[in-house]
Amino acid sequence: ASAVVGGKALAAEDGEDAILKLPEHTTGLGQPVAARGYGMPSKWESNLQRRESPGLTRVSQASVSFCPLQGLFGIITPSGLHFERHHQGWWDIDPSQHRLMVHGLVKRPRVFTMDDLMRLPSVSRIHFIECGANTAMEWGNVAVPTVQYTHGMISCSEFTGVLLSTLLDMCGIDRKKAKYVLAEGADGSSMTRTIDLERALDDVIVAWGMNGEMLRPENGYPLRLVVPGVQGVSWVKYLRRIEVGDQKWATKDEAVHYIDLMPDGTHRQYTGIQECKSVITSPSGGQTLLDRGYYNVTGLAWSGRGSIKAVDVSFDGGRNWRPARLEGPILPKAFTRFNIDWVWDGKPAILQSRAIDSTGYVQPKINQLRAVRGTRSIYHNNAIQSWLVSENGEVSNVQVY
Amino acid sequence: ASAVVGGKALAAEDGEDAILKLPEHTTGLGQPVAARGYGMPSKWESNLQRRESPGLTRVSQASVSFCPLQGLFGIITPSGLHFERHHQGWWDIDPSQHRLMVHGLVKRPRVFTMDDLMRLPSVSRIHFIECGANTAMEWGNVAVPTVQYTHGMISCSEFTGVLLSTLLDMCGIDRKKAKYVLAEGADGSSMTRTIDLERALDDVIVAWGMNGEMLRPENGYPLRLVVPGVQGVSWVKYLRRIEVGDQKWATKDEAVHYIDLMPDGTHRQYTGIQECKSVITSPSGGQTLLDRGYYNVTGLAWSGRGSIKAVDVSFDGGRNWRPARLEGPILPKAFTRFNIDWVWDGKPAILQSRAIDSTGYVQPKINQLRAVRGTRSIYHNNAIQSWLVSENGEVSNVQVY
Amino acid sequence: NKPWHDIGRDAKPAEIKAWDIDVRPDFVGLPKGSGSVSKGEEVWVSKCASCHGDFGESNEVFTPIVGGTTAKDIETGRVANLRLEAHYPQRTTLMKVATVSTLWDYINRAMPWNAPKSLSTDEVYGVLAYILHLGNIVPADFVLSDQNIADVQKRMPNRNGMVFYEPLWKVNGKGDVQNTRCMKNCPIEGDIKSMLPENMRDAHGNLIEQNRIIGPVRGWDTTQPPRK
Amino acid sequence: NKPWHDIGRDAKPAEIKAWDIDVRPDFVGLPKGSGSVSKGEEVWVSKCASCHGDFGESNEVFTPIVGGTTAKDIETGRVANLRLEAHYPQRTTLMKVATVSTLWDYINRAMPWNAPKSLSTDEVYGVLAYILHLGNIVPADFVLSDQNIADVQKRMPNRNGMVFYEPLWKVNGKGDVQNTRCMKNCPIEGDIKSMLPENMRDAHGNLIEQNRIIGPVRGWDTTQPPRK
Ligand code: HEC
Ligand code: HEC
Ligand SMILES: [Ca+2]
Ligand SMILES: [Ca+2]
Ligand SMILES: [Ca+2]
Ligand SMILES: [Ca+2]
Ligand SMILES: [Ca+2]
Ligand SMILES: [Ca+2]
Ligand SMILES: [Co+2]
Ligand SMILES: [Co+2]
Repeated sequence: ASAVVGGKALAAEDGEDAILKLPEHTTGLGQPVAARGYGMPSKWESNLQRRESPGLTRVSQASVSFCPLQGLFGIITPSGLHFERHHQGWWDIDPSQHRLMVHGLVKRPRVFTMDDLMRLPSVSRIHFIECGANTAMEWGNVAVPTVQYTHGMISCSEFTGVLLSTLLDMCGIDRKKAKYVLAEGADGSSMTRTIDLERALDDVIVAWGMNGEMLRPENGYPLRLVVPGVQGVSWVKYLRRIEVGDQKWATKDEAVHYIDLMPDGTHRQYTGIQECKSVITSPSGGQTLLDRGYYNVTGLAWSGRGSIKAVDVSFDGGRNWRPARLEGPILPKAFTRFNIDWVWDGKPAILQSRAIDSTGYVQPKINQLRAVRGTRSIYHNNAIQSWLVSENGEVSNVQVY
Repeated sequence: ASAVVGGKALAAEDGEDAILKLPEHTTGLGQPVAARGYGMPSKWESNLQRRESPGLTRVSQASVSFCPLQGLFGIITPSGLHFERHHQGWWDIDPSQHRLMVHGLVKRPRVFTMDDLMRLPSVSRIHFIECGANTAMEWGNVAVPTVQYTHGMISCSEFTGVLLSTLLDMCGIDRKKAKYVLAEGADGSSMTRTIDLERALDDVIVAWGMNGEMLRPENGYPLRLVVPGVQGVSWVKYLRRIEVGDQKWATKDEAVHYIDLMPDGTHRQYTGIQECKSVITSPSGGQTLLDRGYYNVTGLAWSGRGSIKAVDVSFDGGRNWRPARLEGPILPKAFTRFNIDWVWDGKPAILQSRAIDSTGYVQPKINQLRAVRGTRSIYHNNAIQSWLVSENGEVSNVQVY
Repeated sequence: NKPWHDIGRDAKPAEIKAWDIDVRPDFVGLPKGSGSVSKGEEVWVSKCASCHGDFGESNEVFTPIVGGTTAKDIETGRVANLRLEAHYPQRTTLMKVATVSTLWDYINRAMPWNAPKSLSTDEVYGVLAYILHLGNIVPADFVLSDQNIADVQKRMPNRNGMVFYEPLWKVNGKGDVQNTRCMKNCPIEGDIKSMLPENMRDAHGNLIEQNRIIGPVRGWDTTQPPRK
Repeated sequence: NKPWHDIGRDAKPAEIKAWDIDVRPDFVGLPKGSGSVSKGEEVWVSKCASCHGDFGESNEVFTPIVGGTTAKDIETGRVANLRLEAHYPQRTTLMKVATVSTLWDYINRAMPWNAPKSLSTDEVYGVLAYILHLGNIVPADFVLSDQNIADVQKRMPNRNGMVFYEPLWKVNGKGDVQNTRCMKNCPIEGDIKSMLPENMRDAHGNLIEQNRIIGPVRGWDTTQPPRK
């Protein structure tokens, strides 16, 4: 049971060439500043890309690309690797021609340019966005090899924008009648989603900024809704319209998709909350450990209902658990990075993580979810993920409970 | 005194074409997911680039490119816009050949590969990095037009790596003799900086991760030192060596540069701390307000000695001050984003911000700094910045105290 | 009023009209108009069938729109094939959708996929009538209109198939499933219930090329069998 | 020992030797060797002068290395031209540097700029001797070596010019300048003391092209005079 050779520098008697022979970069002159006015990752990092899962969808403009969580650190997702979900393709919209209309049950229906919006009082907050269908492929059996495909429909960024409540206040909502808002995008699908007024007036952001710069085109440039804790489809991209109303809209993506099929054949409608969840990102499925010995096991935890209180990790398939170290900042409806020490003795091991949020909710096992929701729910699979480390060092996606 | 026409959408009688004529992106099919495995900003954002200040340096491989703070949001700096400072150019180093050596007053001098380092217990923390020479050009008179050039040698990112203390513990430092460490880079300049042991054992990180991915080549890929609160030159890039010693090294960049010339002709040596500072980033120098009326005035505050307790803003050149709203998270040795309401009445106004940190230190005025340190200090100018808003809406860099 | 109260401008009626295209389950927003099944068939054949198949059965670009519903379902308002016991292989649009307004709204805003919002109001009525006819919800000579759509709603096969589950809609709800925080000797079944089928090892490309070339791990080289 | 104690490997003596090139002010790390001013002049002319000028006076690629120091400075160890009253226009390397080790170390590690670490030990001694000679610190027939460099240190013009200022070195120090948090009617002088010279308006390019095309502001169009 020997693992991959690698990792350790094998020094010849006198020493390694990597040290004894000075490399070109130590004995030459490098490149100038601003060689790239907008920089890119190292060429050695090109393996980390967002990728489609073959066979998952049939057309790439109504599809998803997954975020390579297996190689990421901390809680901020690099914007270039943010997962994508489009229903009718993405656009790079001229922001000077983009408008936001707020109307419906309001005193003053209004139109805003980007210039208008960006003058308004703004907030900046770190939040995760998770597609309701994240981990969908695992409701039944193990279907995909790596954490990129099991959990990669999620990202976490710092968003900047004006609170939706600020805009609604400006327009004067009809407090007696108004119960819901509809958010609508300007792309071909003109994505529409119902949001209840309580949520709309709480922490929903009409955002233009993501990780310090403007939203990327794939993520809704120049304007998207940020609905903390709620599934990504509600974070309407290319946001053009907010209508205040008194009934839910049952739009295509809340009446035909993003509904949860229960064992009795009914569908649960309007199930938007992303409940508490976690996953170990390294080591994870499709990876091979280089050697026995110490590893810093690391992963992510999040909850749509609040902040992360604790993450426990098991190395024996859920029999025994130890609390992990949580890195700061620990913020509501945001990623929390966890780390825990582990010494691999070369024997098979099953790694799991289990998050607990500020409401006291404990992340469930897949069999607990299935006992209530069956196996055909598609959405909202927040089960504990298991990774099997085999004697050969290979880590595989398995289900153990 | 009329301001620039713009901002507000001027609607014809029936309405605007931007609304009435549906754009192509609302009536067509967009681009597929993963069209770009690693994404880039919108083409409409290309004005925001890191740039050199003409005439500041004579060769671009020993120069600086400034971060466009005038257009950024929140506290995370997009890695593509991170400021650059190189002394002998930048490289994109093969990480599998990169080594870190720790030696000197230690029991066990050790060599680490990237594989080794990335197995060790890691931390992820958000910190600012500011060049000691940031705002240098303003020690004397106003010299540059915009906040990109006055304050753009600063950025703030989430860094991931192993604490230097973990590595030093592994090597067994000689606690009796050891007083300082030397950090050395692997580029042509082999940048070397002395760090006192107390600092080295506190919160210094040997980092590979920046904003969720690996460091960018311009920022030291694959390994750099993160020395929270201390000037950027100590954050040695392409880190190859840590030597533990009992004396300061007086290297070129701590004996000929990064020394502060006092009025009496002496130089202060080893002045690494970046003291509490703030700046309004919008509206700021070189910008024009679109109109009278409300503005969300926004900016950044930071302190190398702790966290930001408060930021006050003045609109009358420092006579009267109001506390700004601070966005979270408020973290030690990290950016804090502030916002404050302002209604511009069309008359000249002088905008200033003043940060107070957790030690109670209050950001000084430029004349207070000059009274002690003169005008030739170059480094560590943390003075209050003044922006004059003229009747024509133009915002200019001025000195007022 | 807040100092920013007057930022932006009033929306004009024509502008609201241009964008306020949504149609709700109570048919608020539905424009007047009508379209026959046969008119709809023409639209379908020329503008929809290439993607969705002649009878809405195609799985080529998206899950089928039509299929899996019965006369019985139209009676009960519950699609029997959605029940677990039915083992029905697919979930078509007509099996799932409870509200006919949803289809009107969606076709009007988003279809044809490559030319959204190009249909006239009457074409939307017509093509929807055609889809409903493919599902035997309306007869071949039916003319769907704003006047009779509420009656059609009463025949939607899955109209009684939706449950509103508030705890997953409200942030401060309490979910229906959770775990306990057992730390030591927790009850588990323990065996591996499911793992990646051997023949799927390579189904997502070579994983060594999807992992960093440095760090504590490497990706699997899926061009090779598992290491010994 | 921590569980990660054995990650990494021991460094070999030859490896430490290869990388441990730093030279401290107390000359720890200085290799044995020597070089004459005339040998150094050869190196300088062939490998340094193109960038730094024949006499280290060039401002072309970097601030001058030589100039601004006097025989008096060599005596006192304080460069008089650094005093405010001197109004000396430049700060050359020799005016600032207090420790001769700094130059040895830096030339050895980083120069020539486009071929760092290409000089032999004796070439470093020699070229440093030449620079010191250009500053009249050593005579024309001087041979600099590990044996006499400590004596040369005693002639460095600015050897007494450095002050260690601990409050800006320690994170928990207290700076020498701070403000008070006055909120109302604070004492100010109030007038504009300095502003961007009119002819500098365009010195950083067109600012409208350095600001976003949307938002609350635009950049100045510096191809035009200020707006009225
Ligand atoms: C070029 C391909 C194409 C054409 C032409 C097309 N569609 Fe579609 N249609 C799609 C795709 C792809 C989707 C799924 C979109 C998504 O993921 O949101 C879809 C979704 C739908 C849906 C919703 C199905 C569901 O279950 O979500 C309906 C209804 C529909 N189309 C009707 C039509 C009609 C009516 C026409 C013609 C007027 C039409 N389509 C033309 C590709 C097409
Ligand atoms: C191709 C241009 C070039 C050549 C050739 C070159 N230098 Fe330099 N030198 C520079 C630059 C640029 C710097 C500033 C580097 C920095 O910013 O850290 C510099 C810095 C120096 C400094 C430090 C000056 C200070 O005040 O920081 C010394 C001393 C020096 N060079 C000596 C030499 C010697 C000796 C040689 C030849 C053996 C040499 N240089 C060859 C470009 C050159
Ligand atoms: Ca595809
Ligand atoms: Ca080994
Ligand atoms: Ca240049
Ligand atoms: Ca106006
Ligand atoms: Ca409506
Ligand atoms: Ca040494
Ligand atoms: Co989705
Ligand atoms: Co610097």
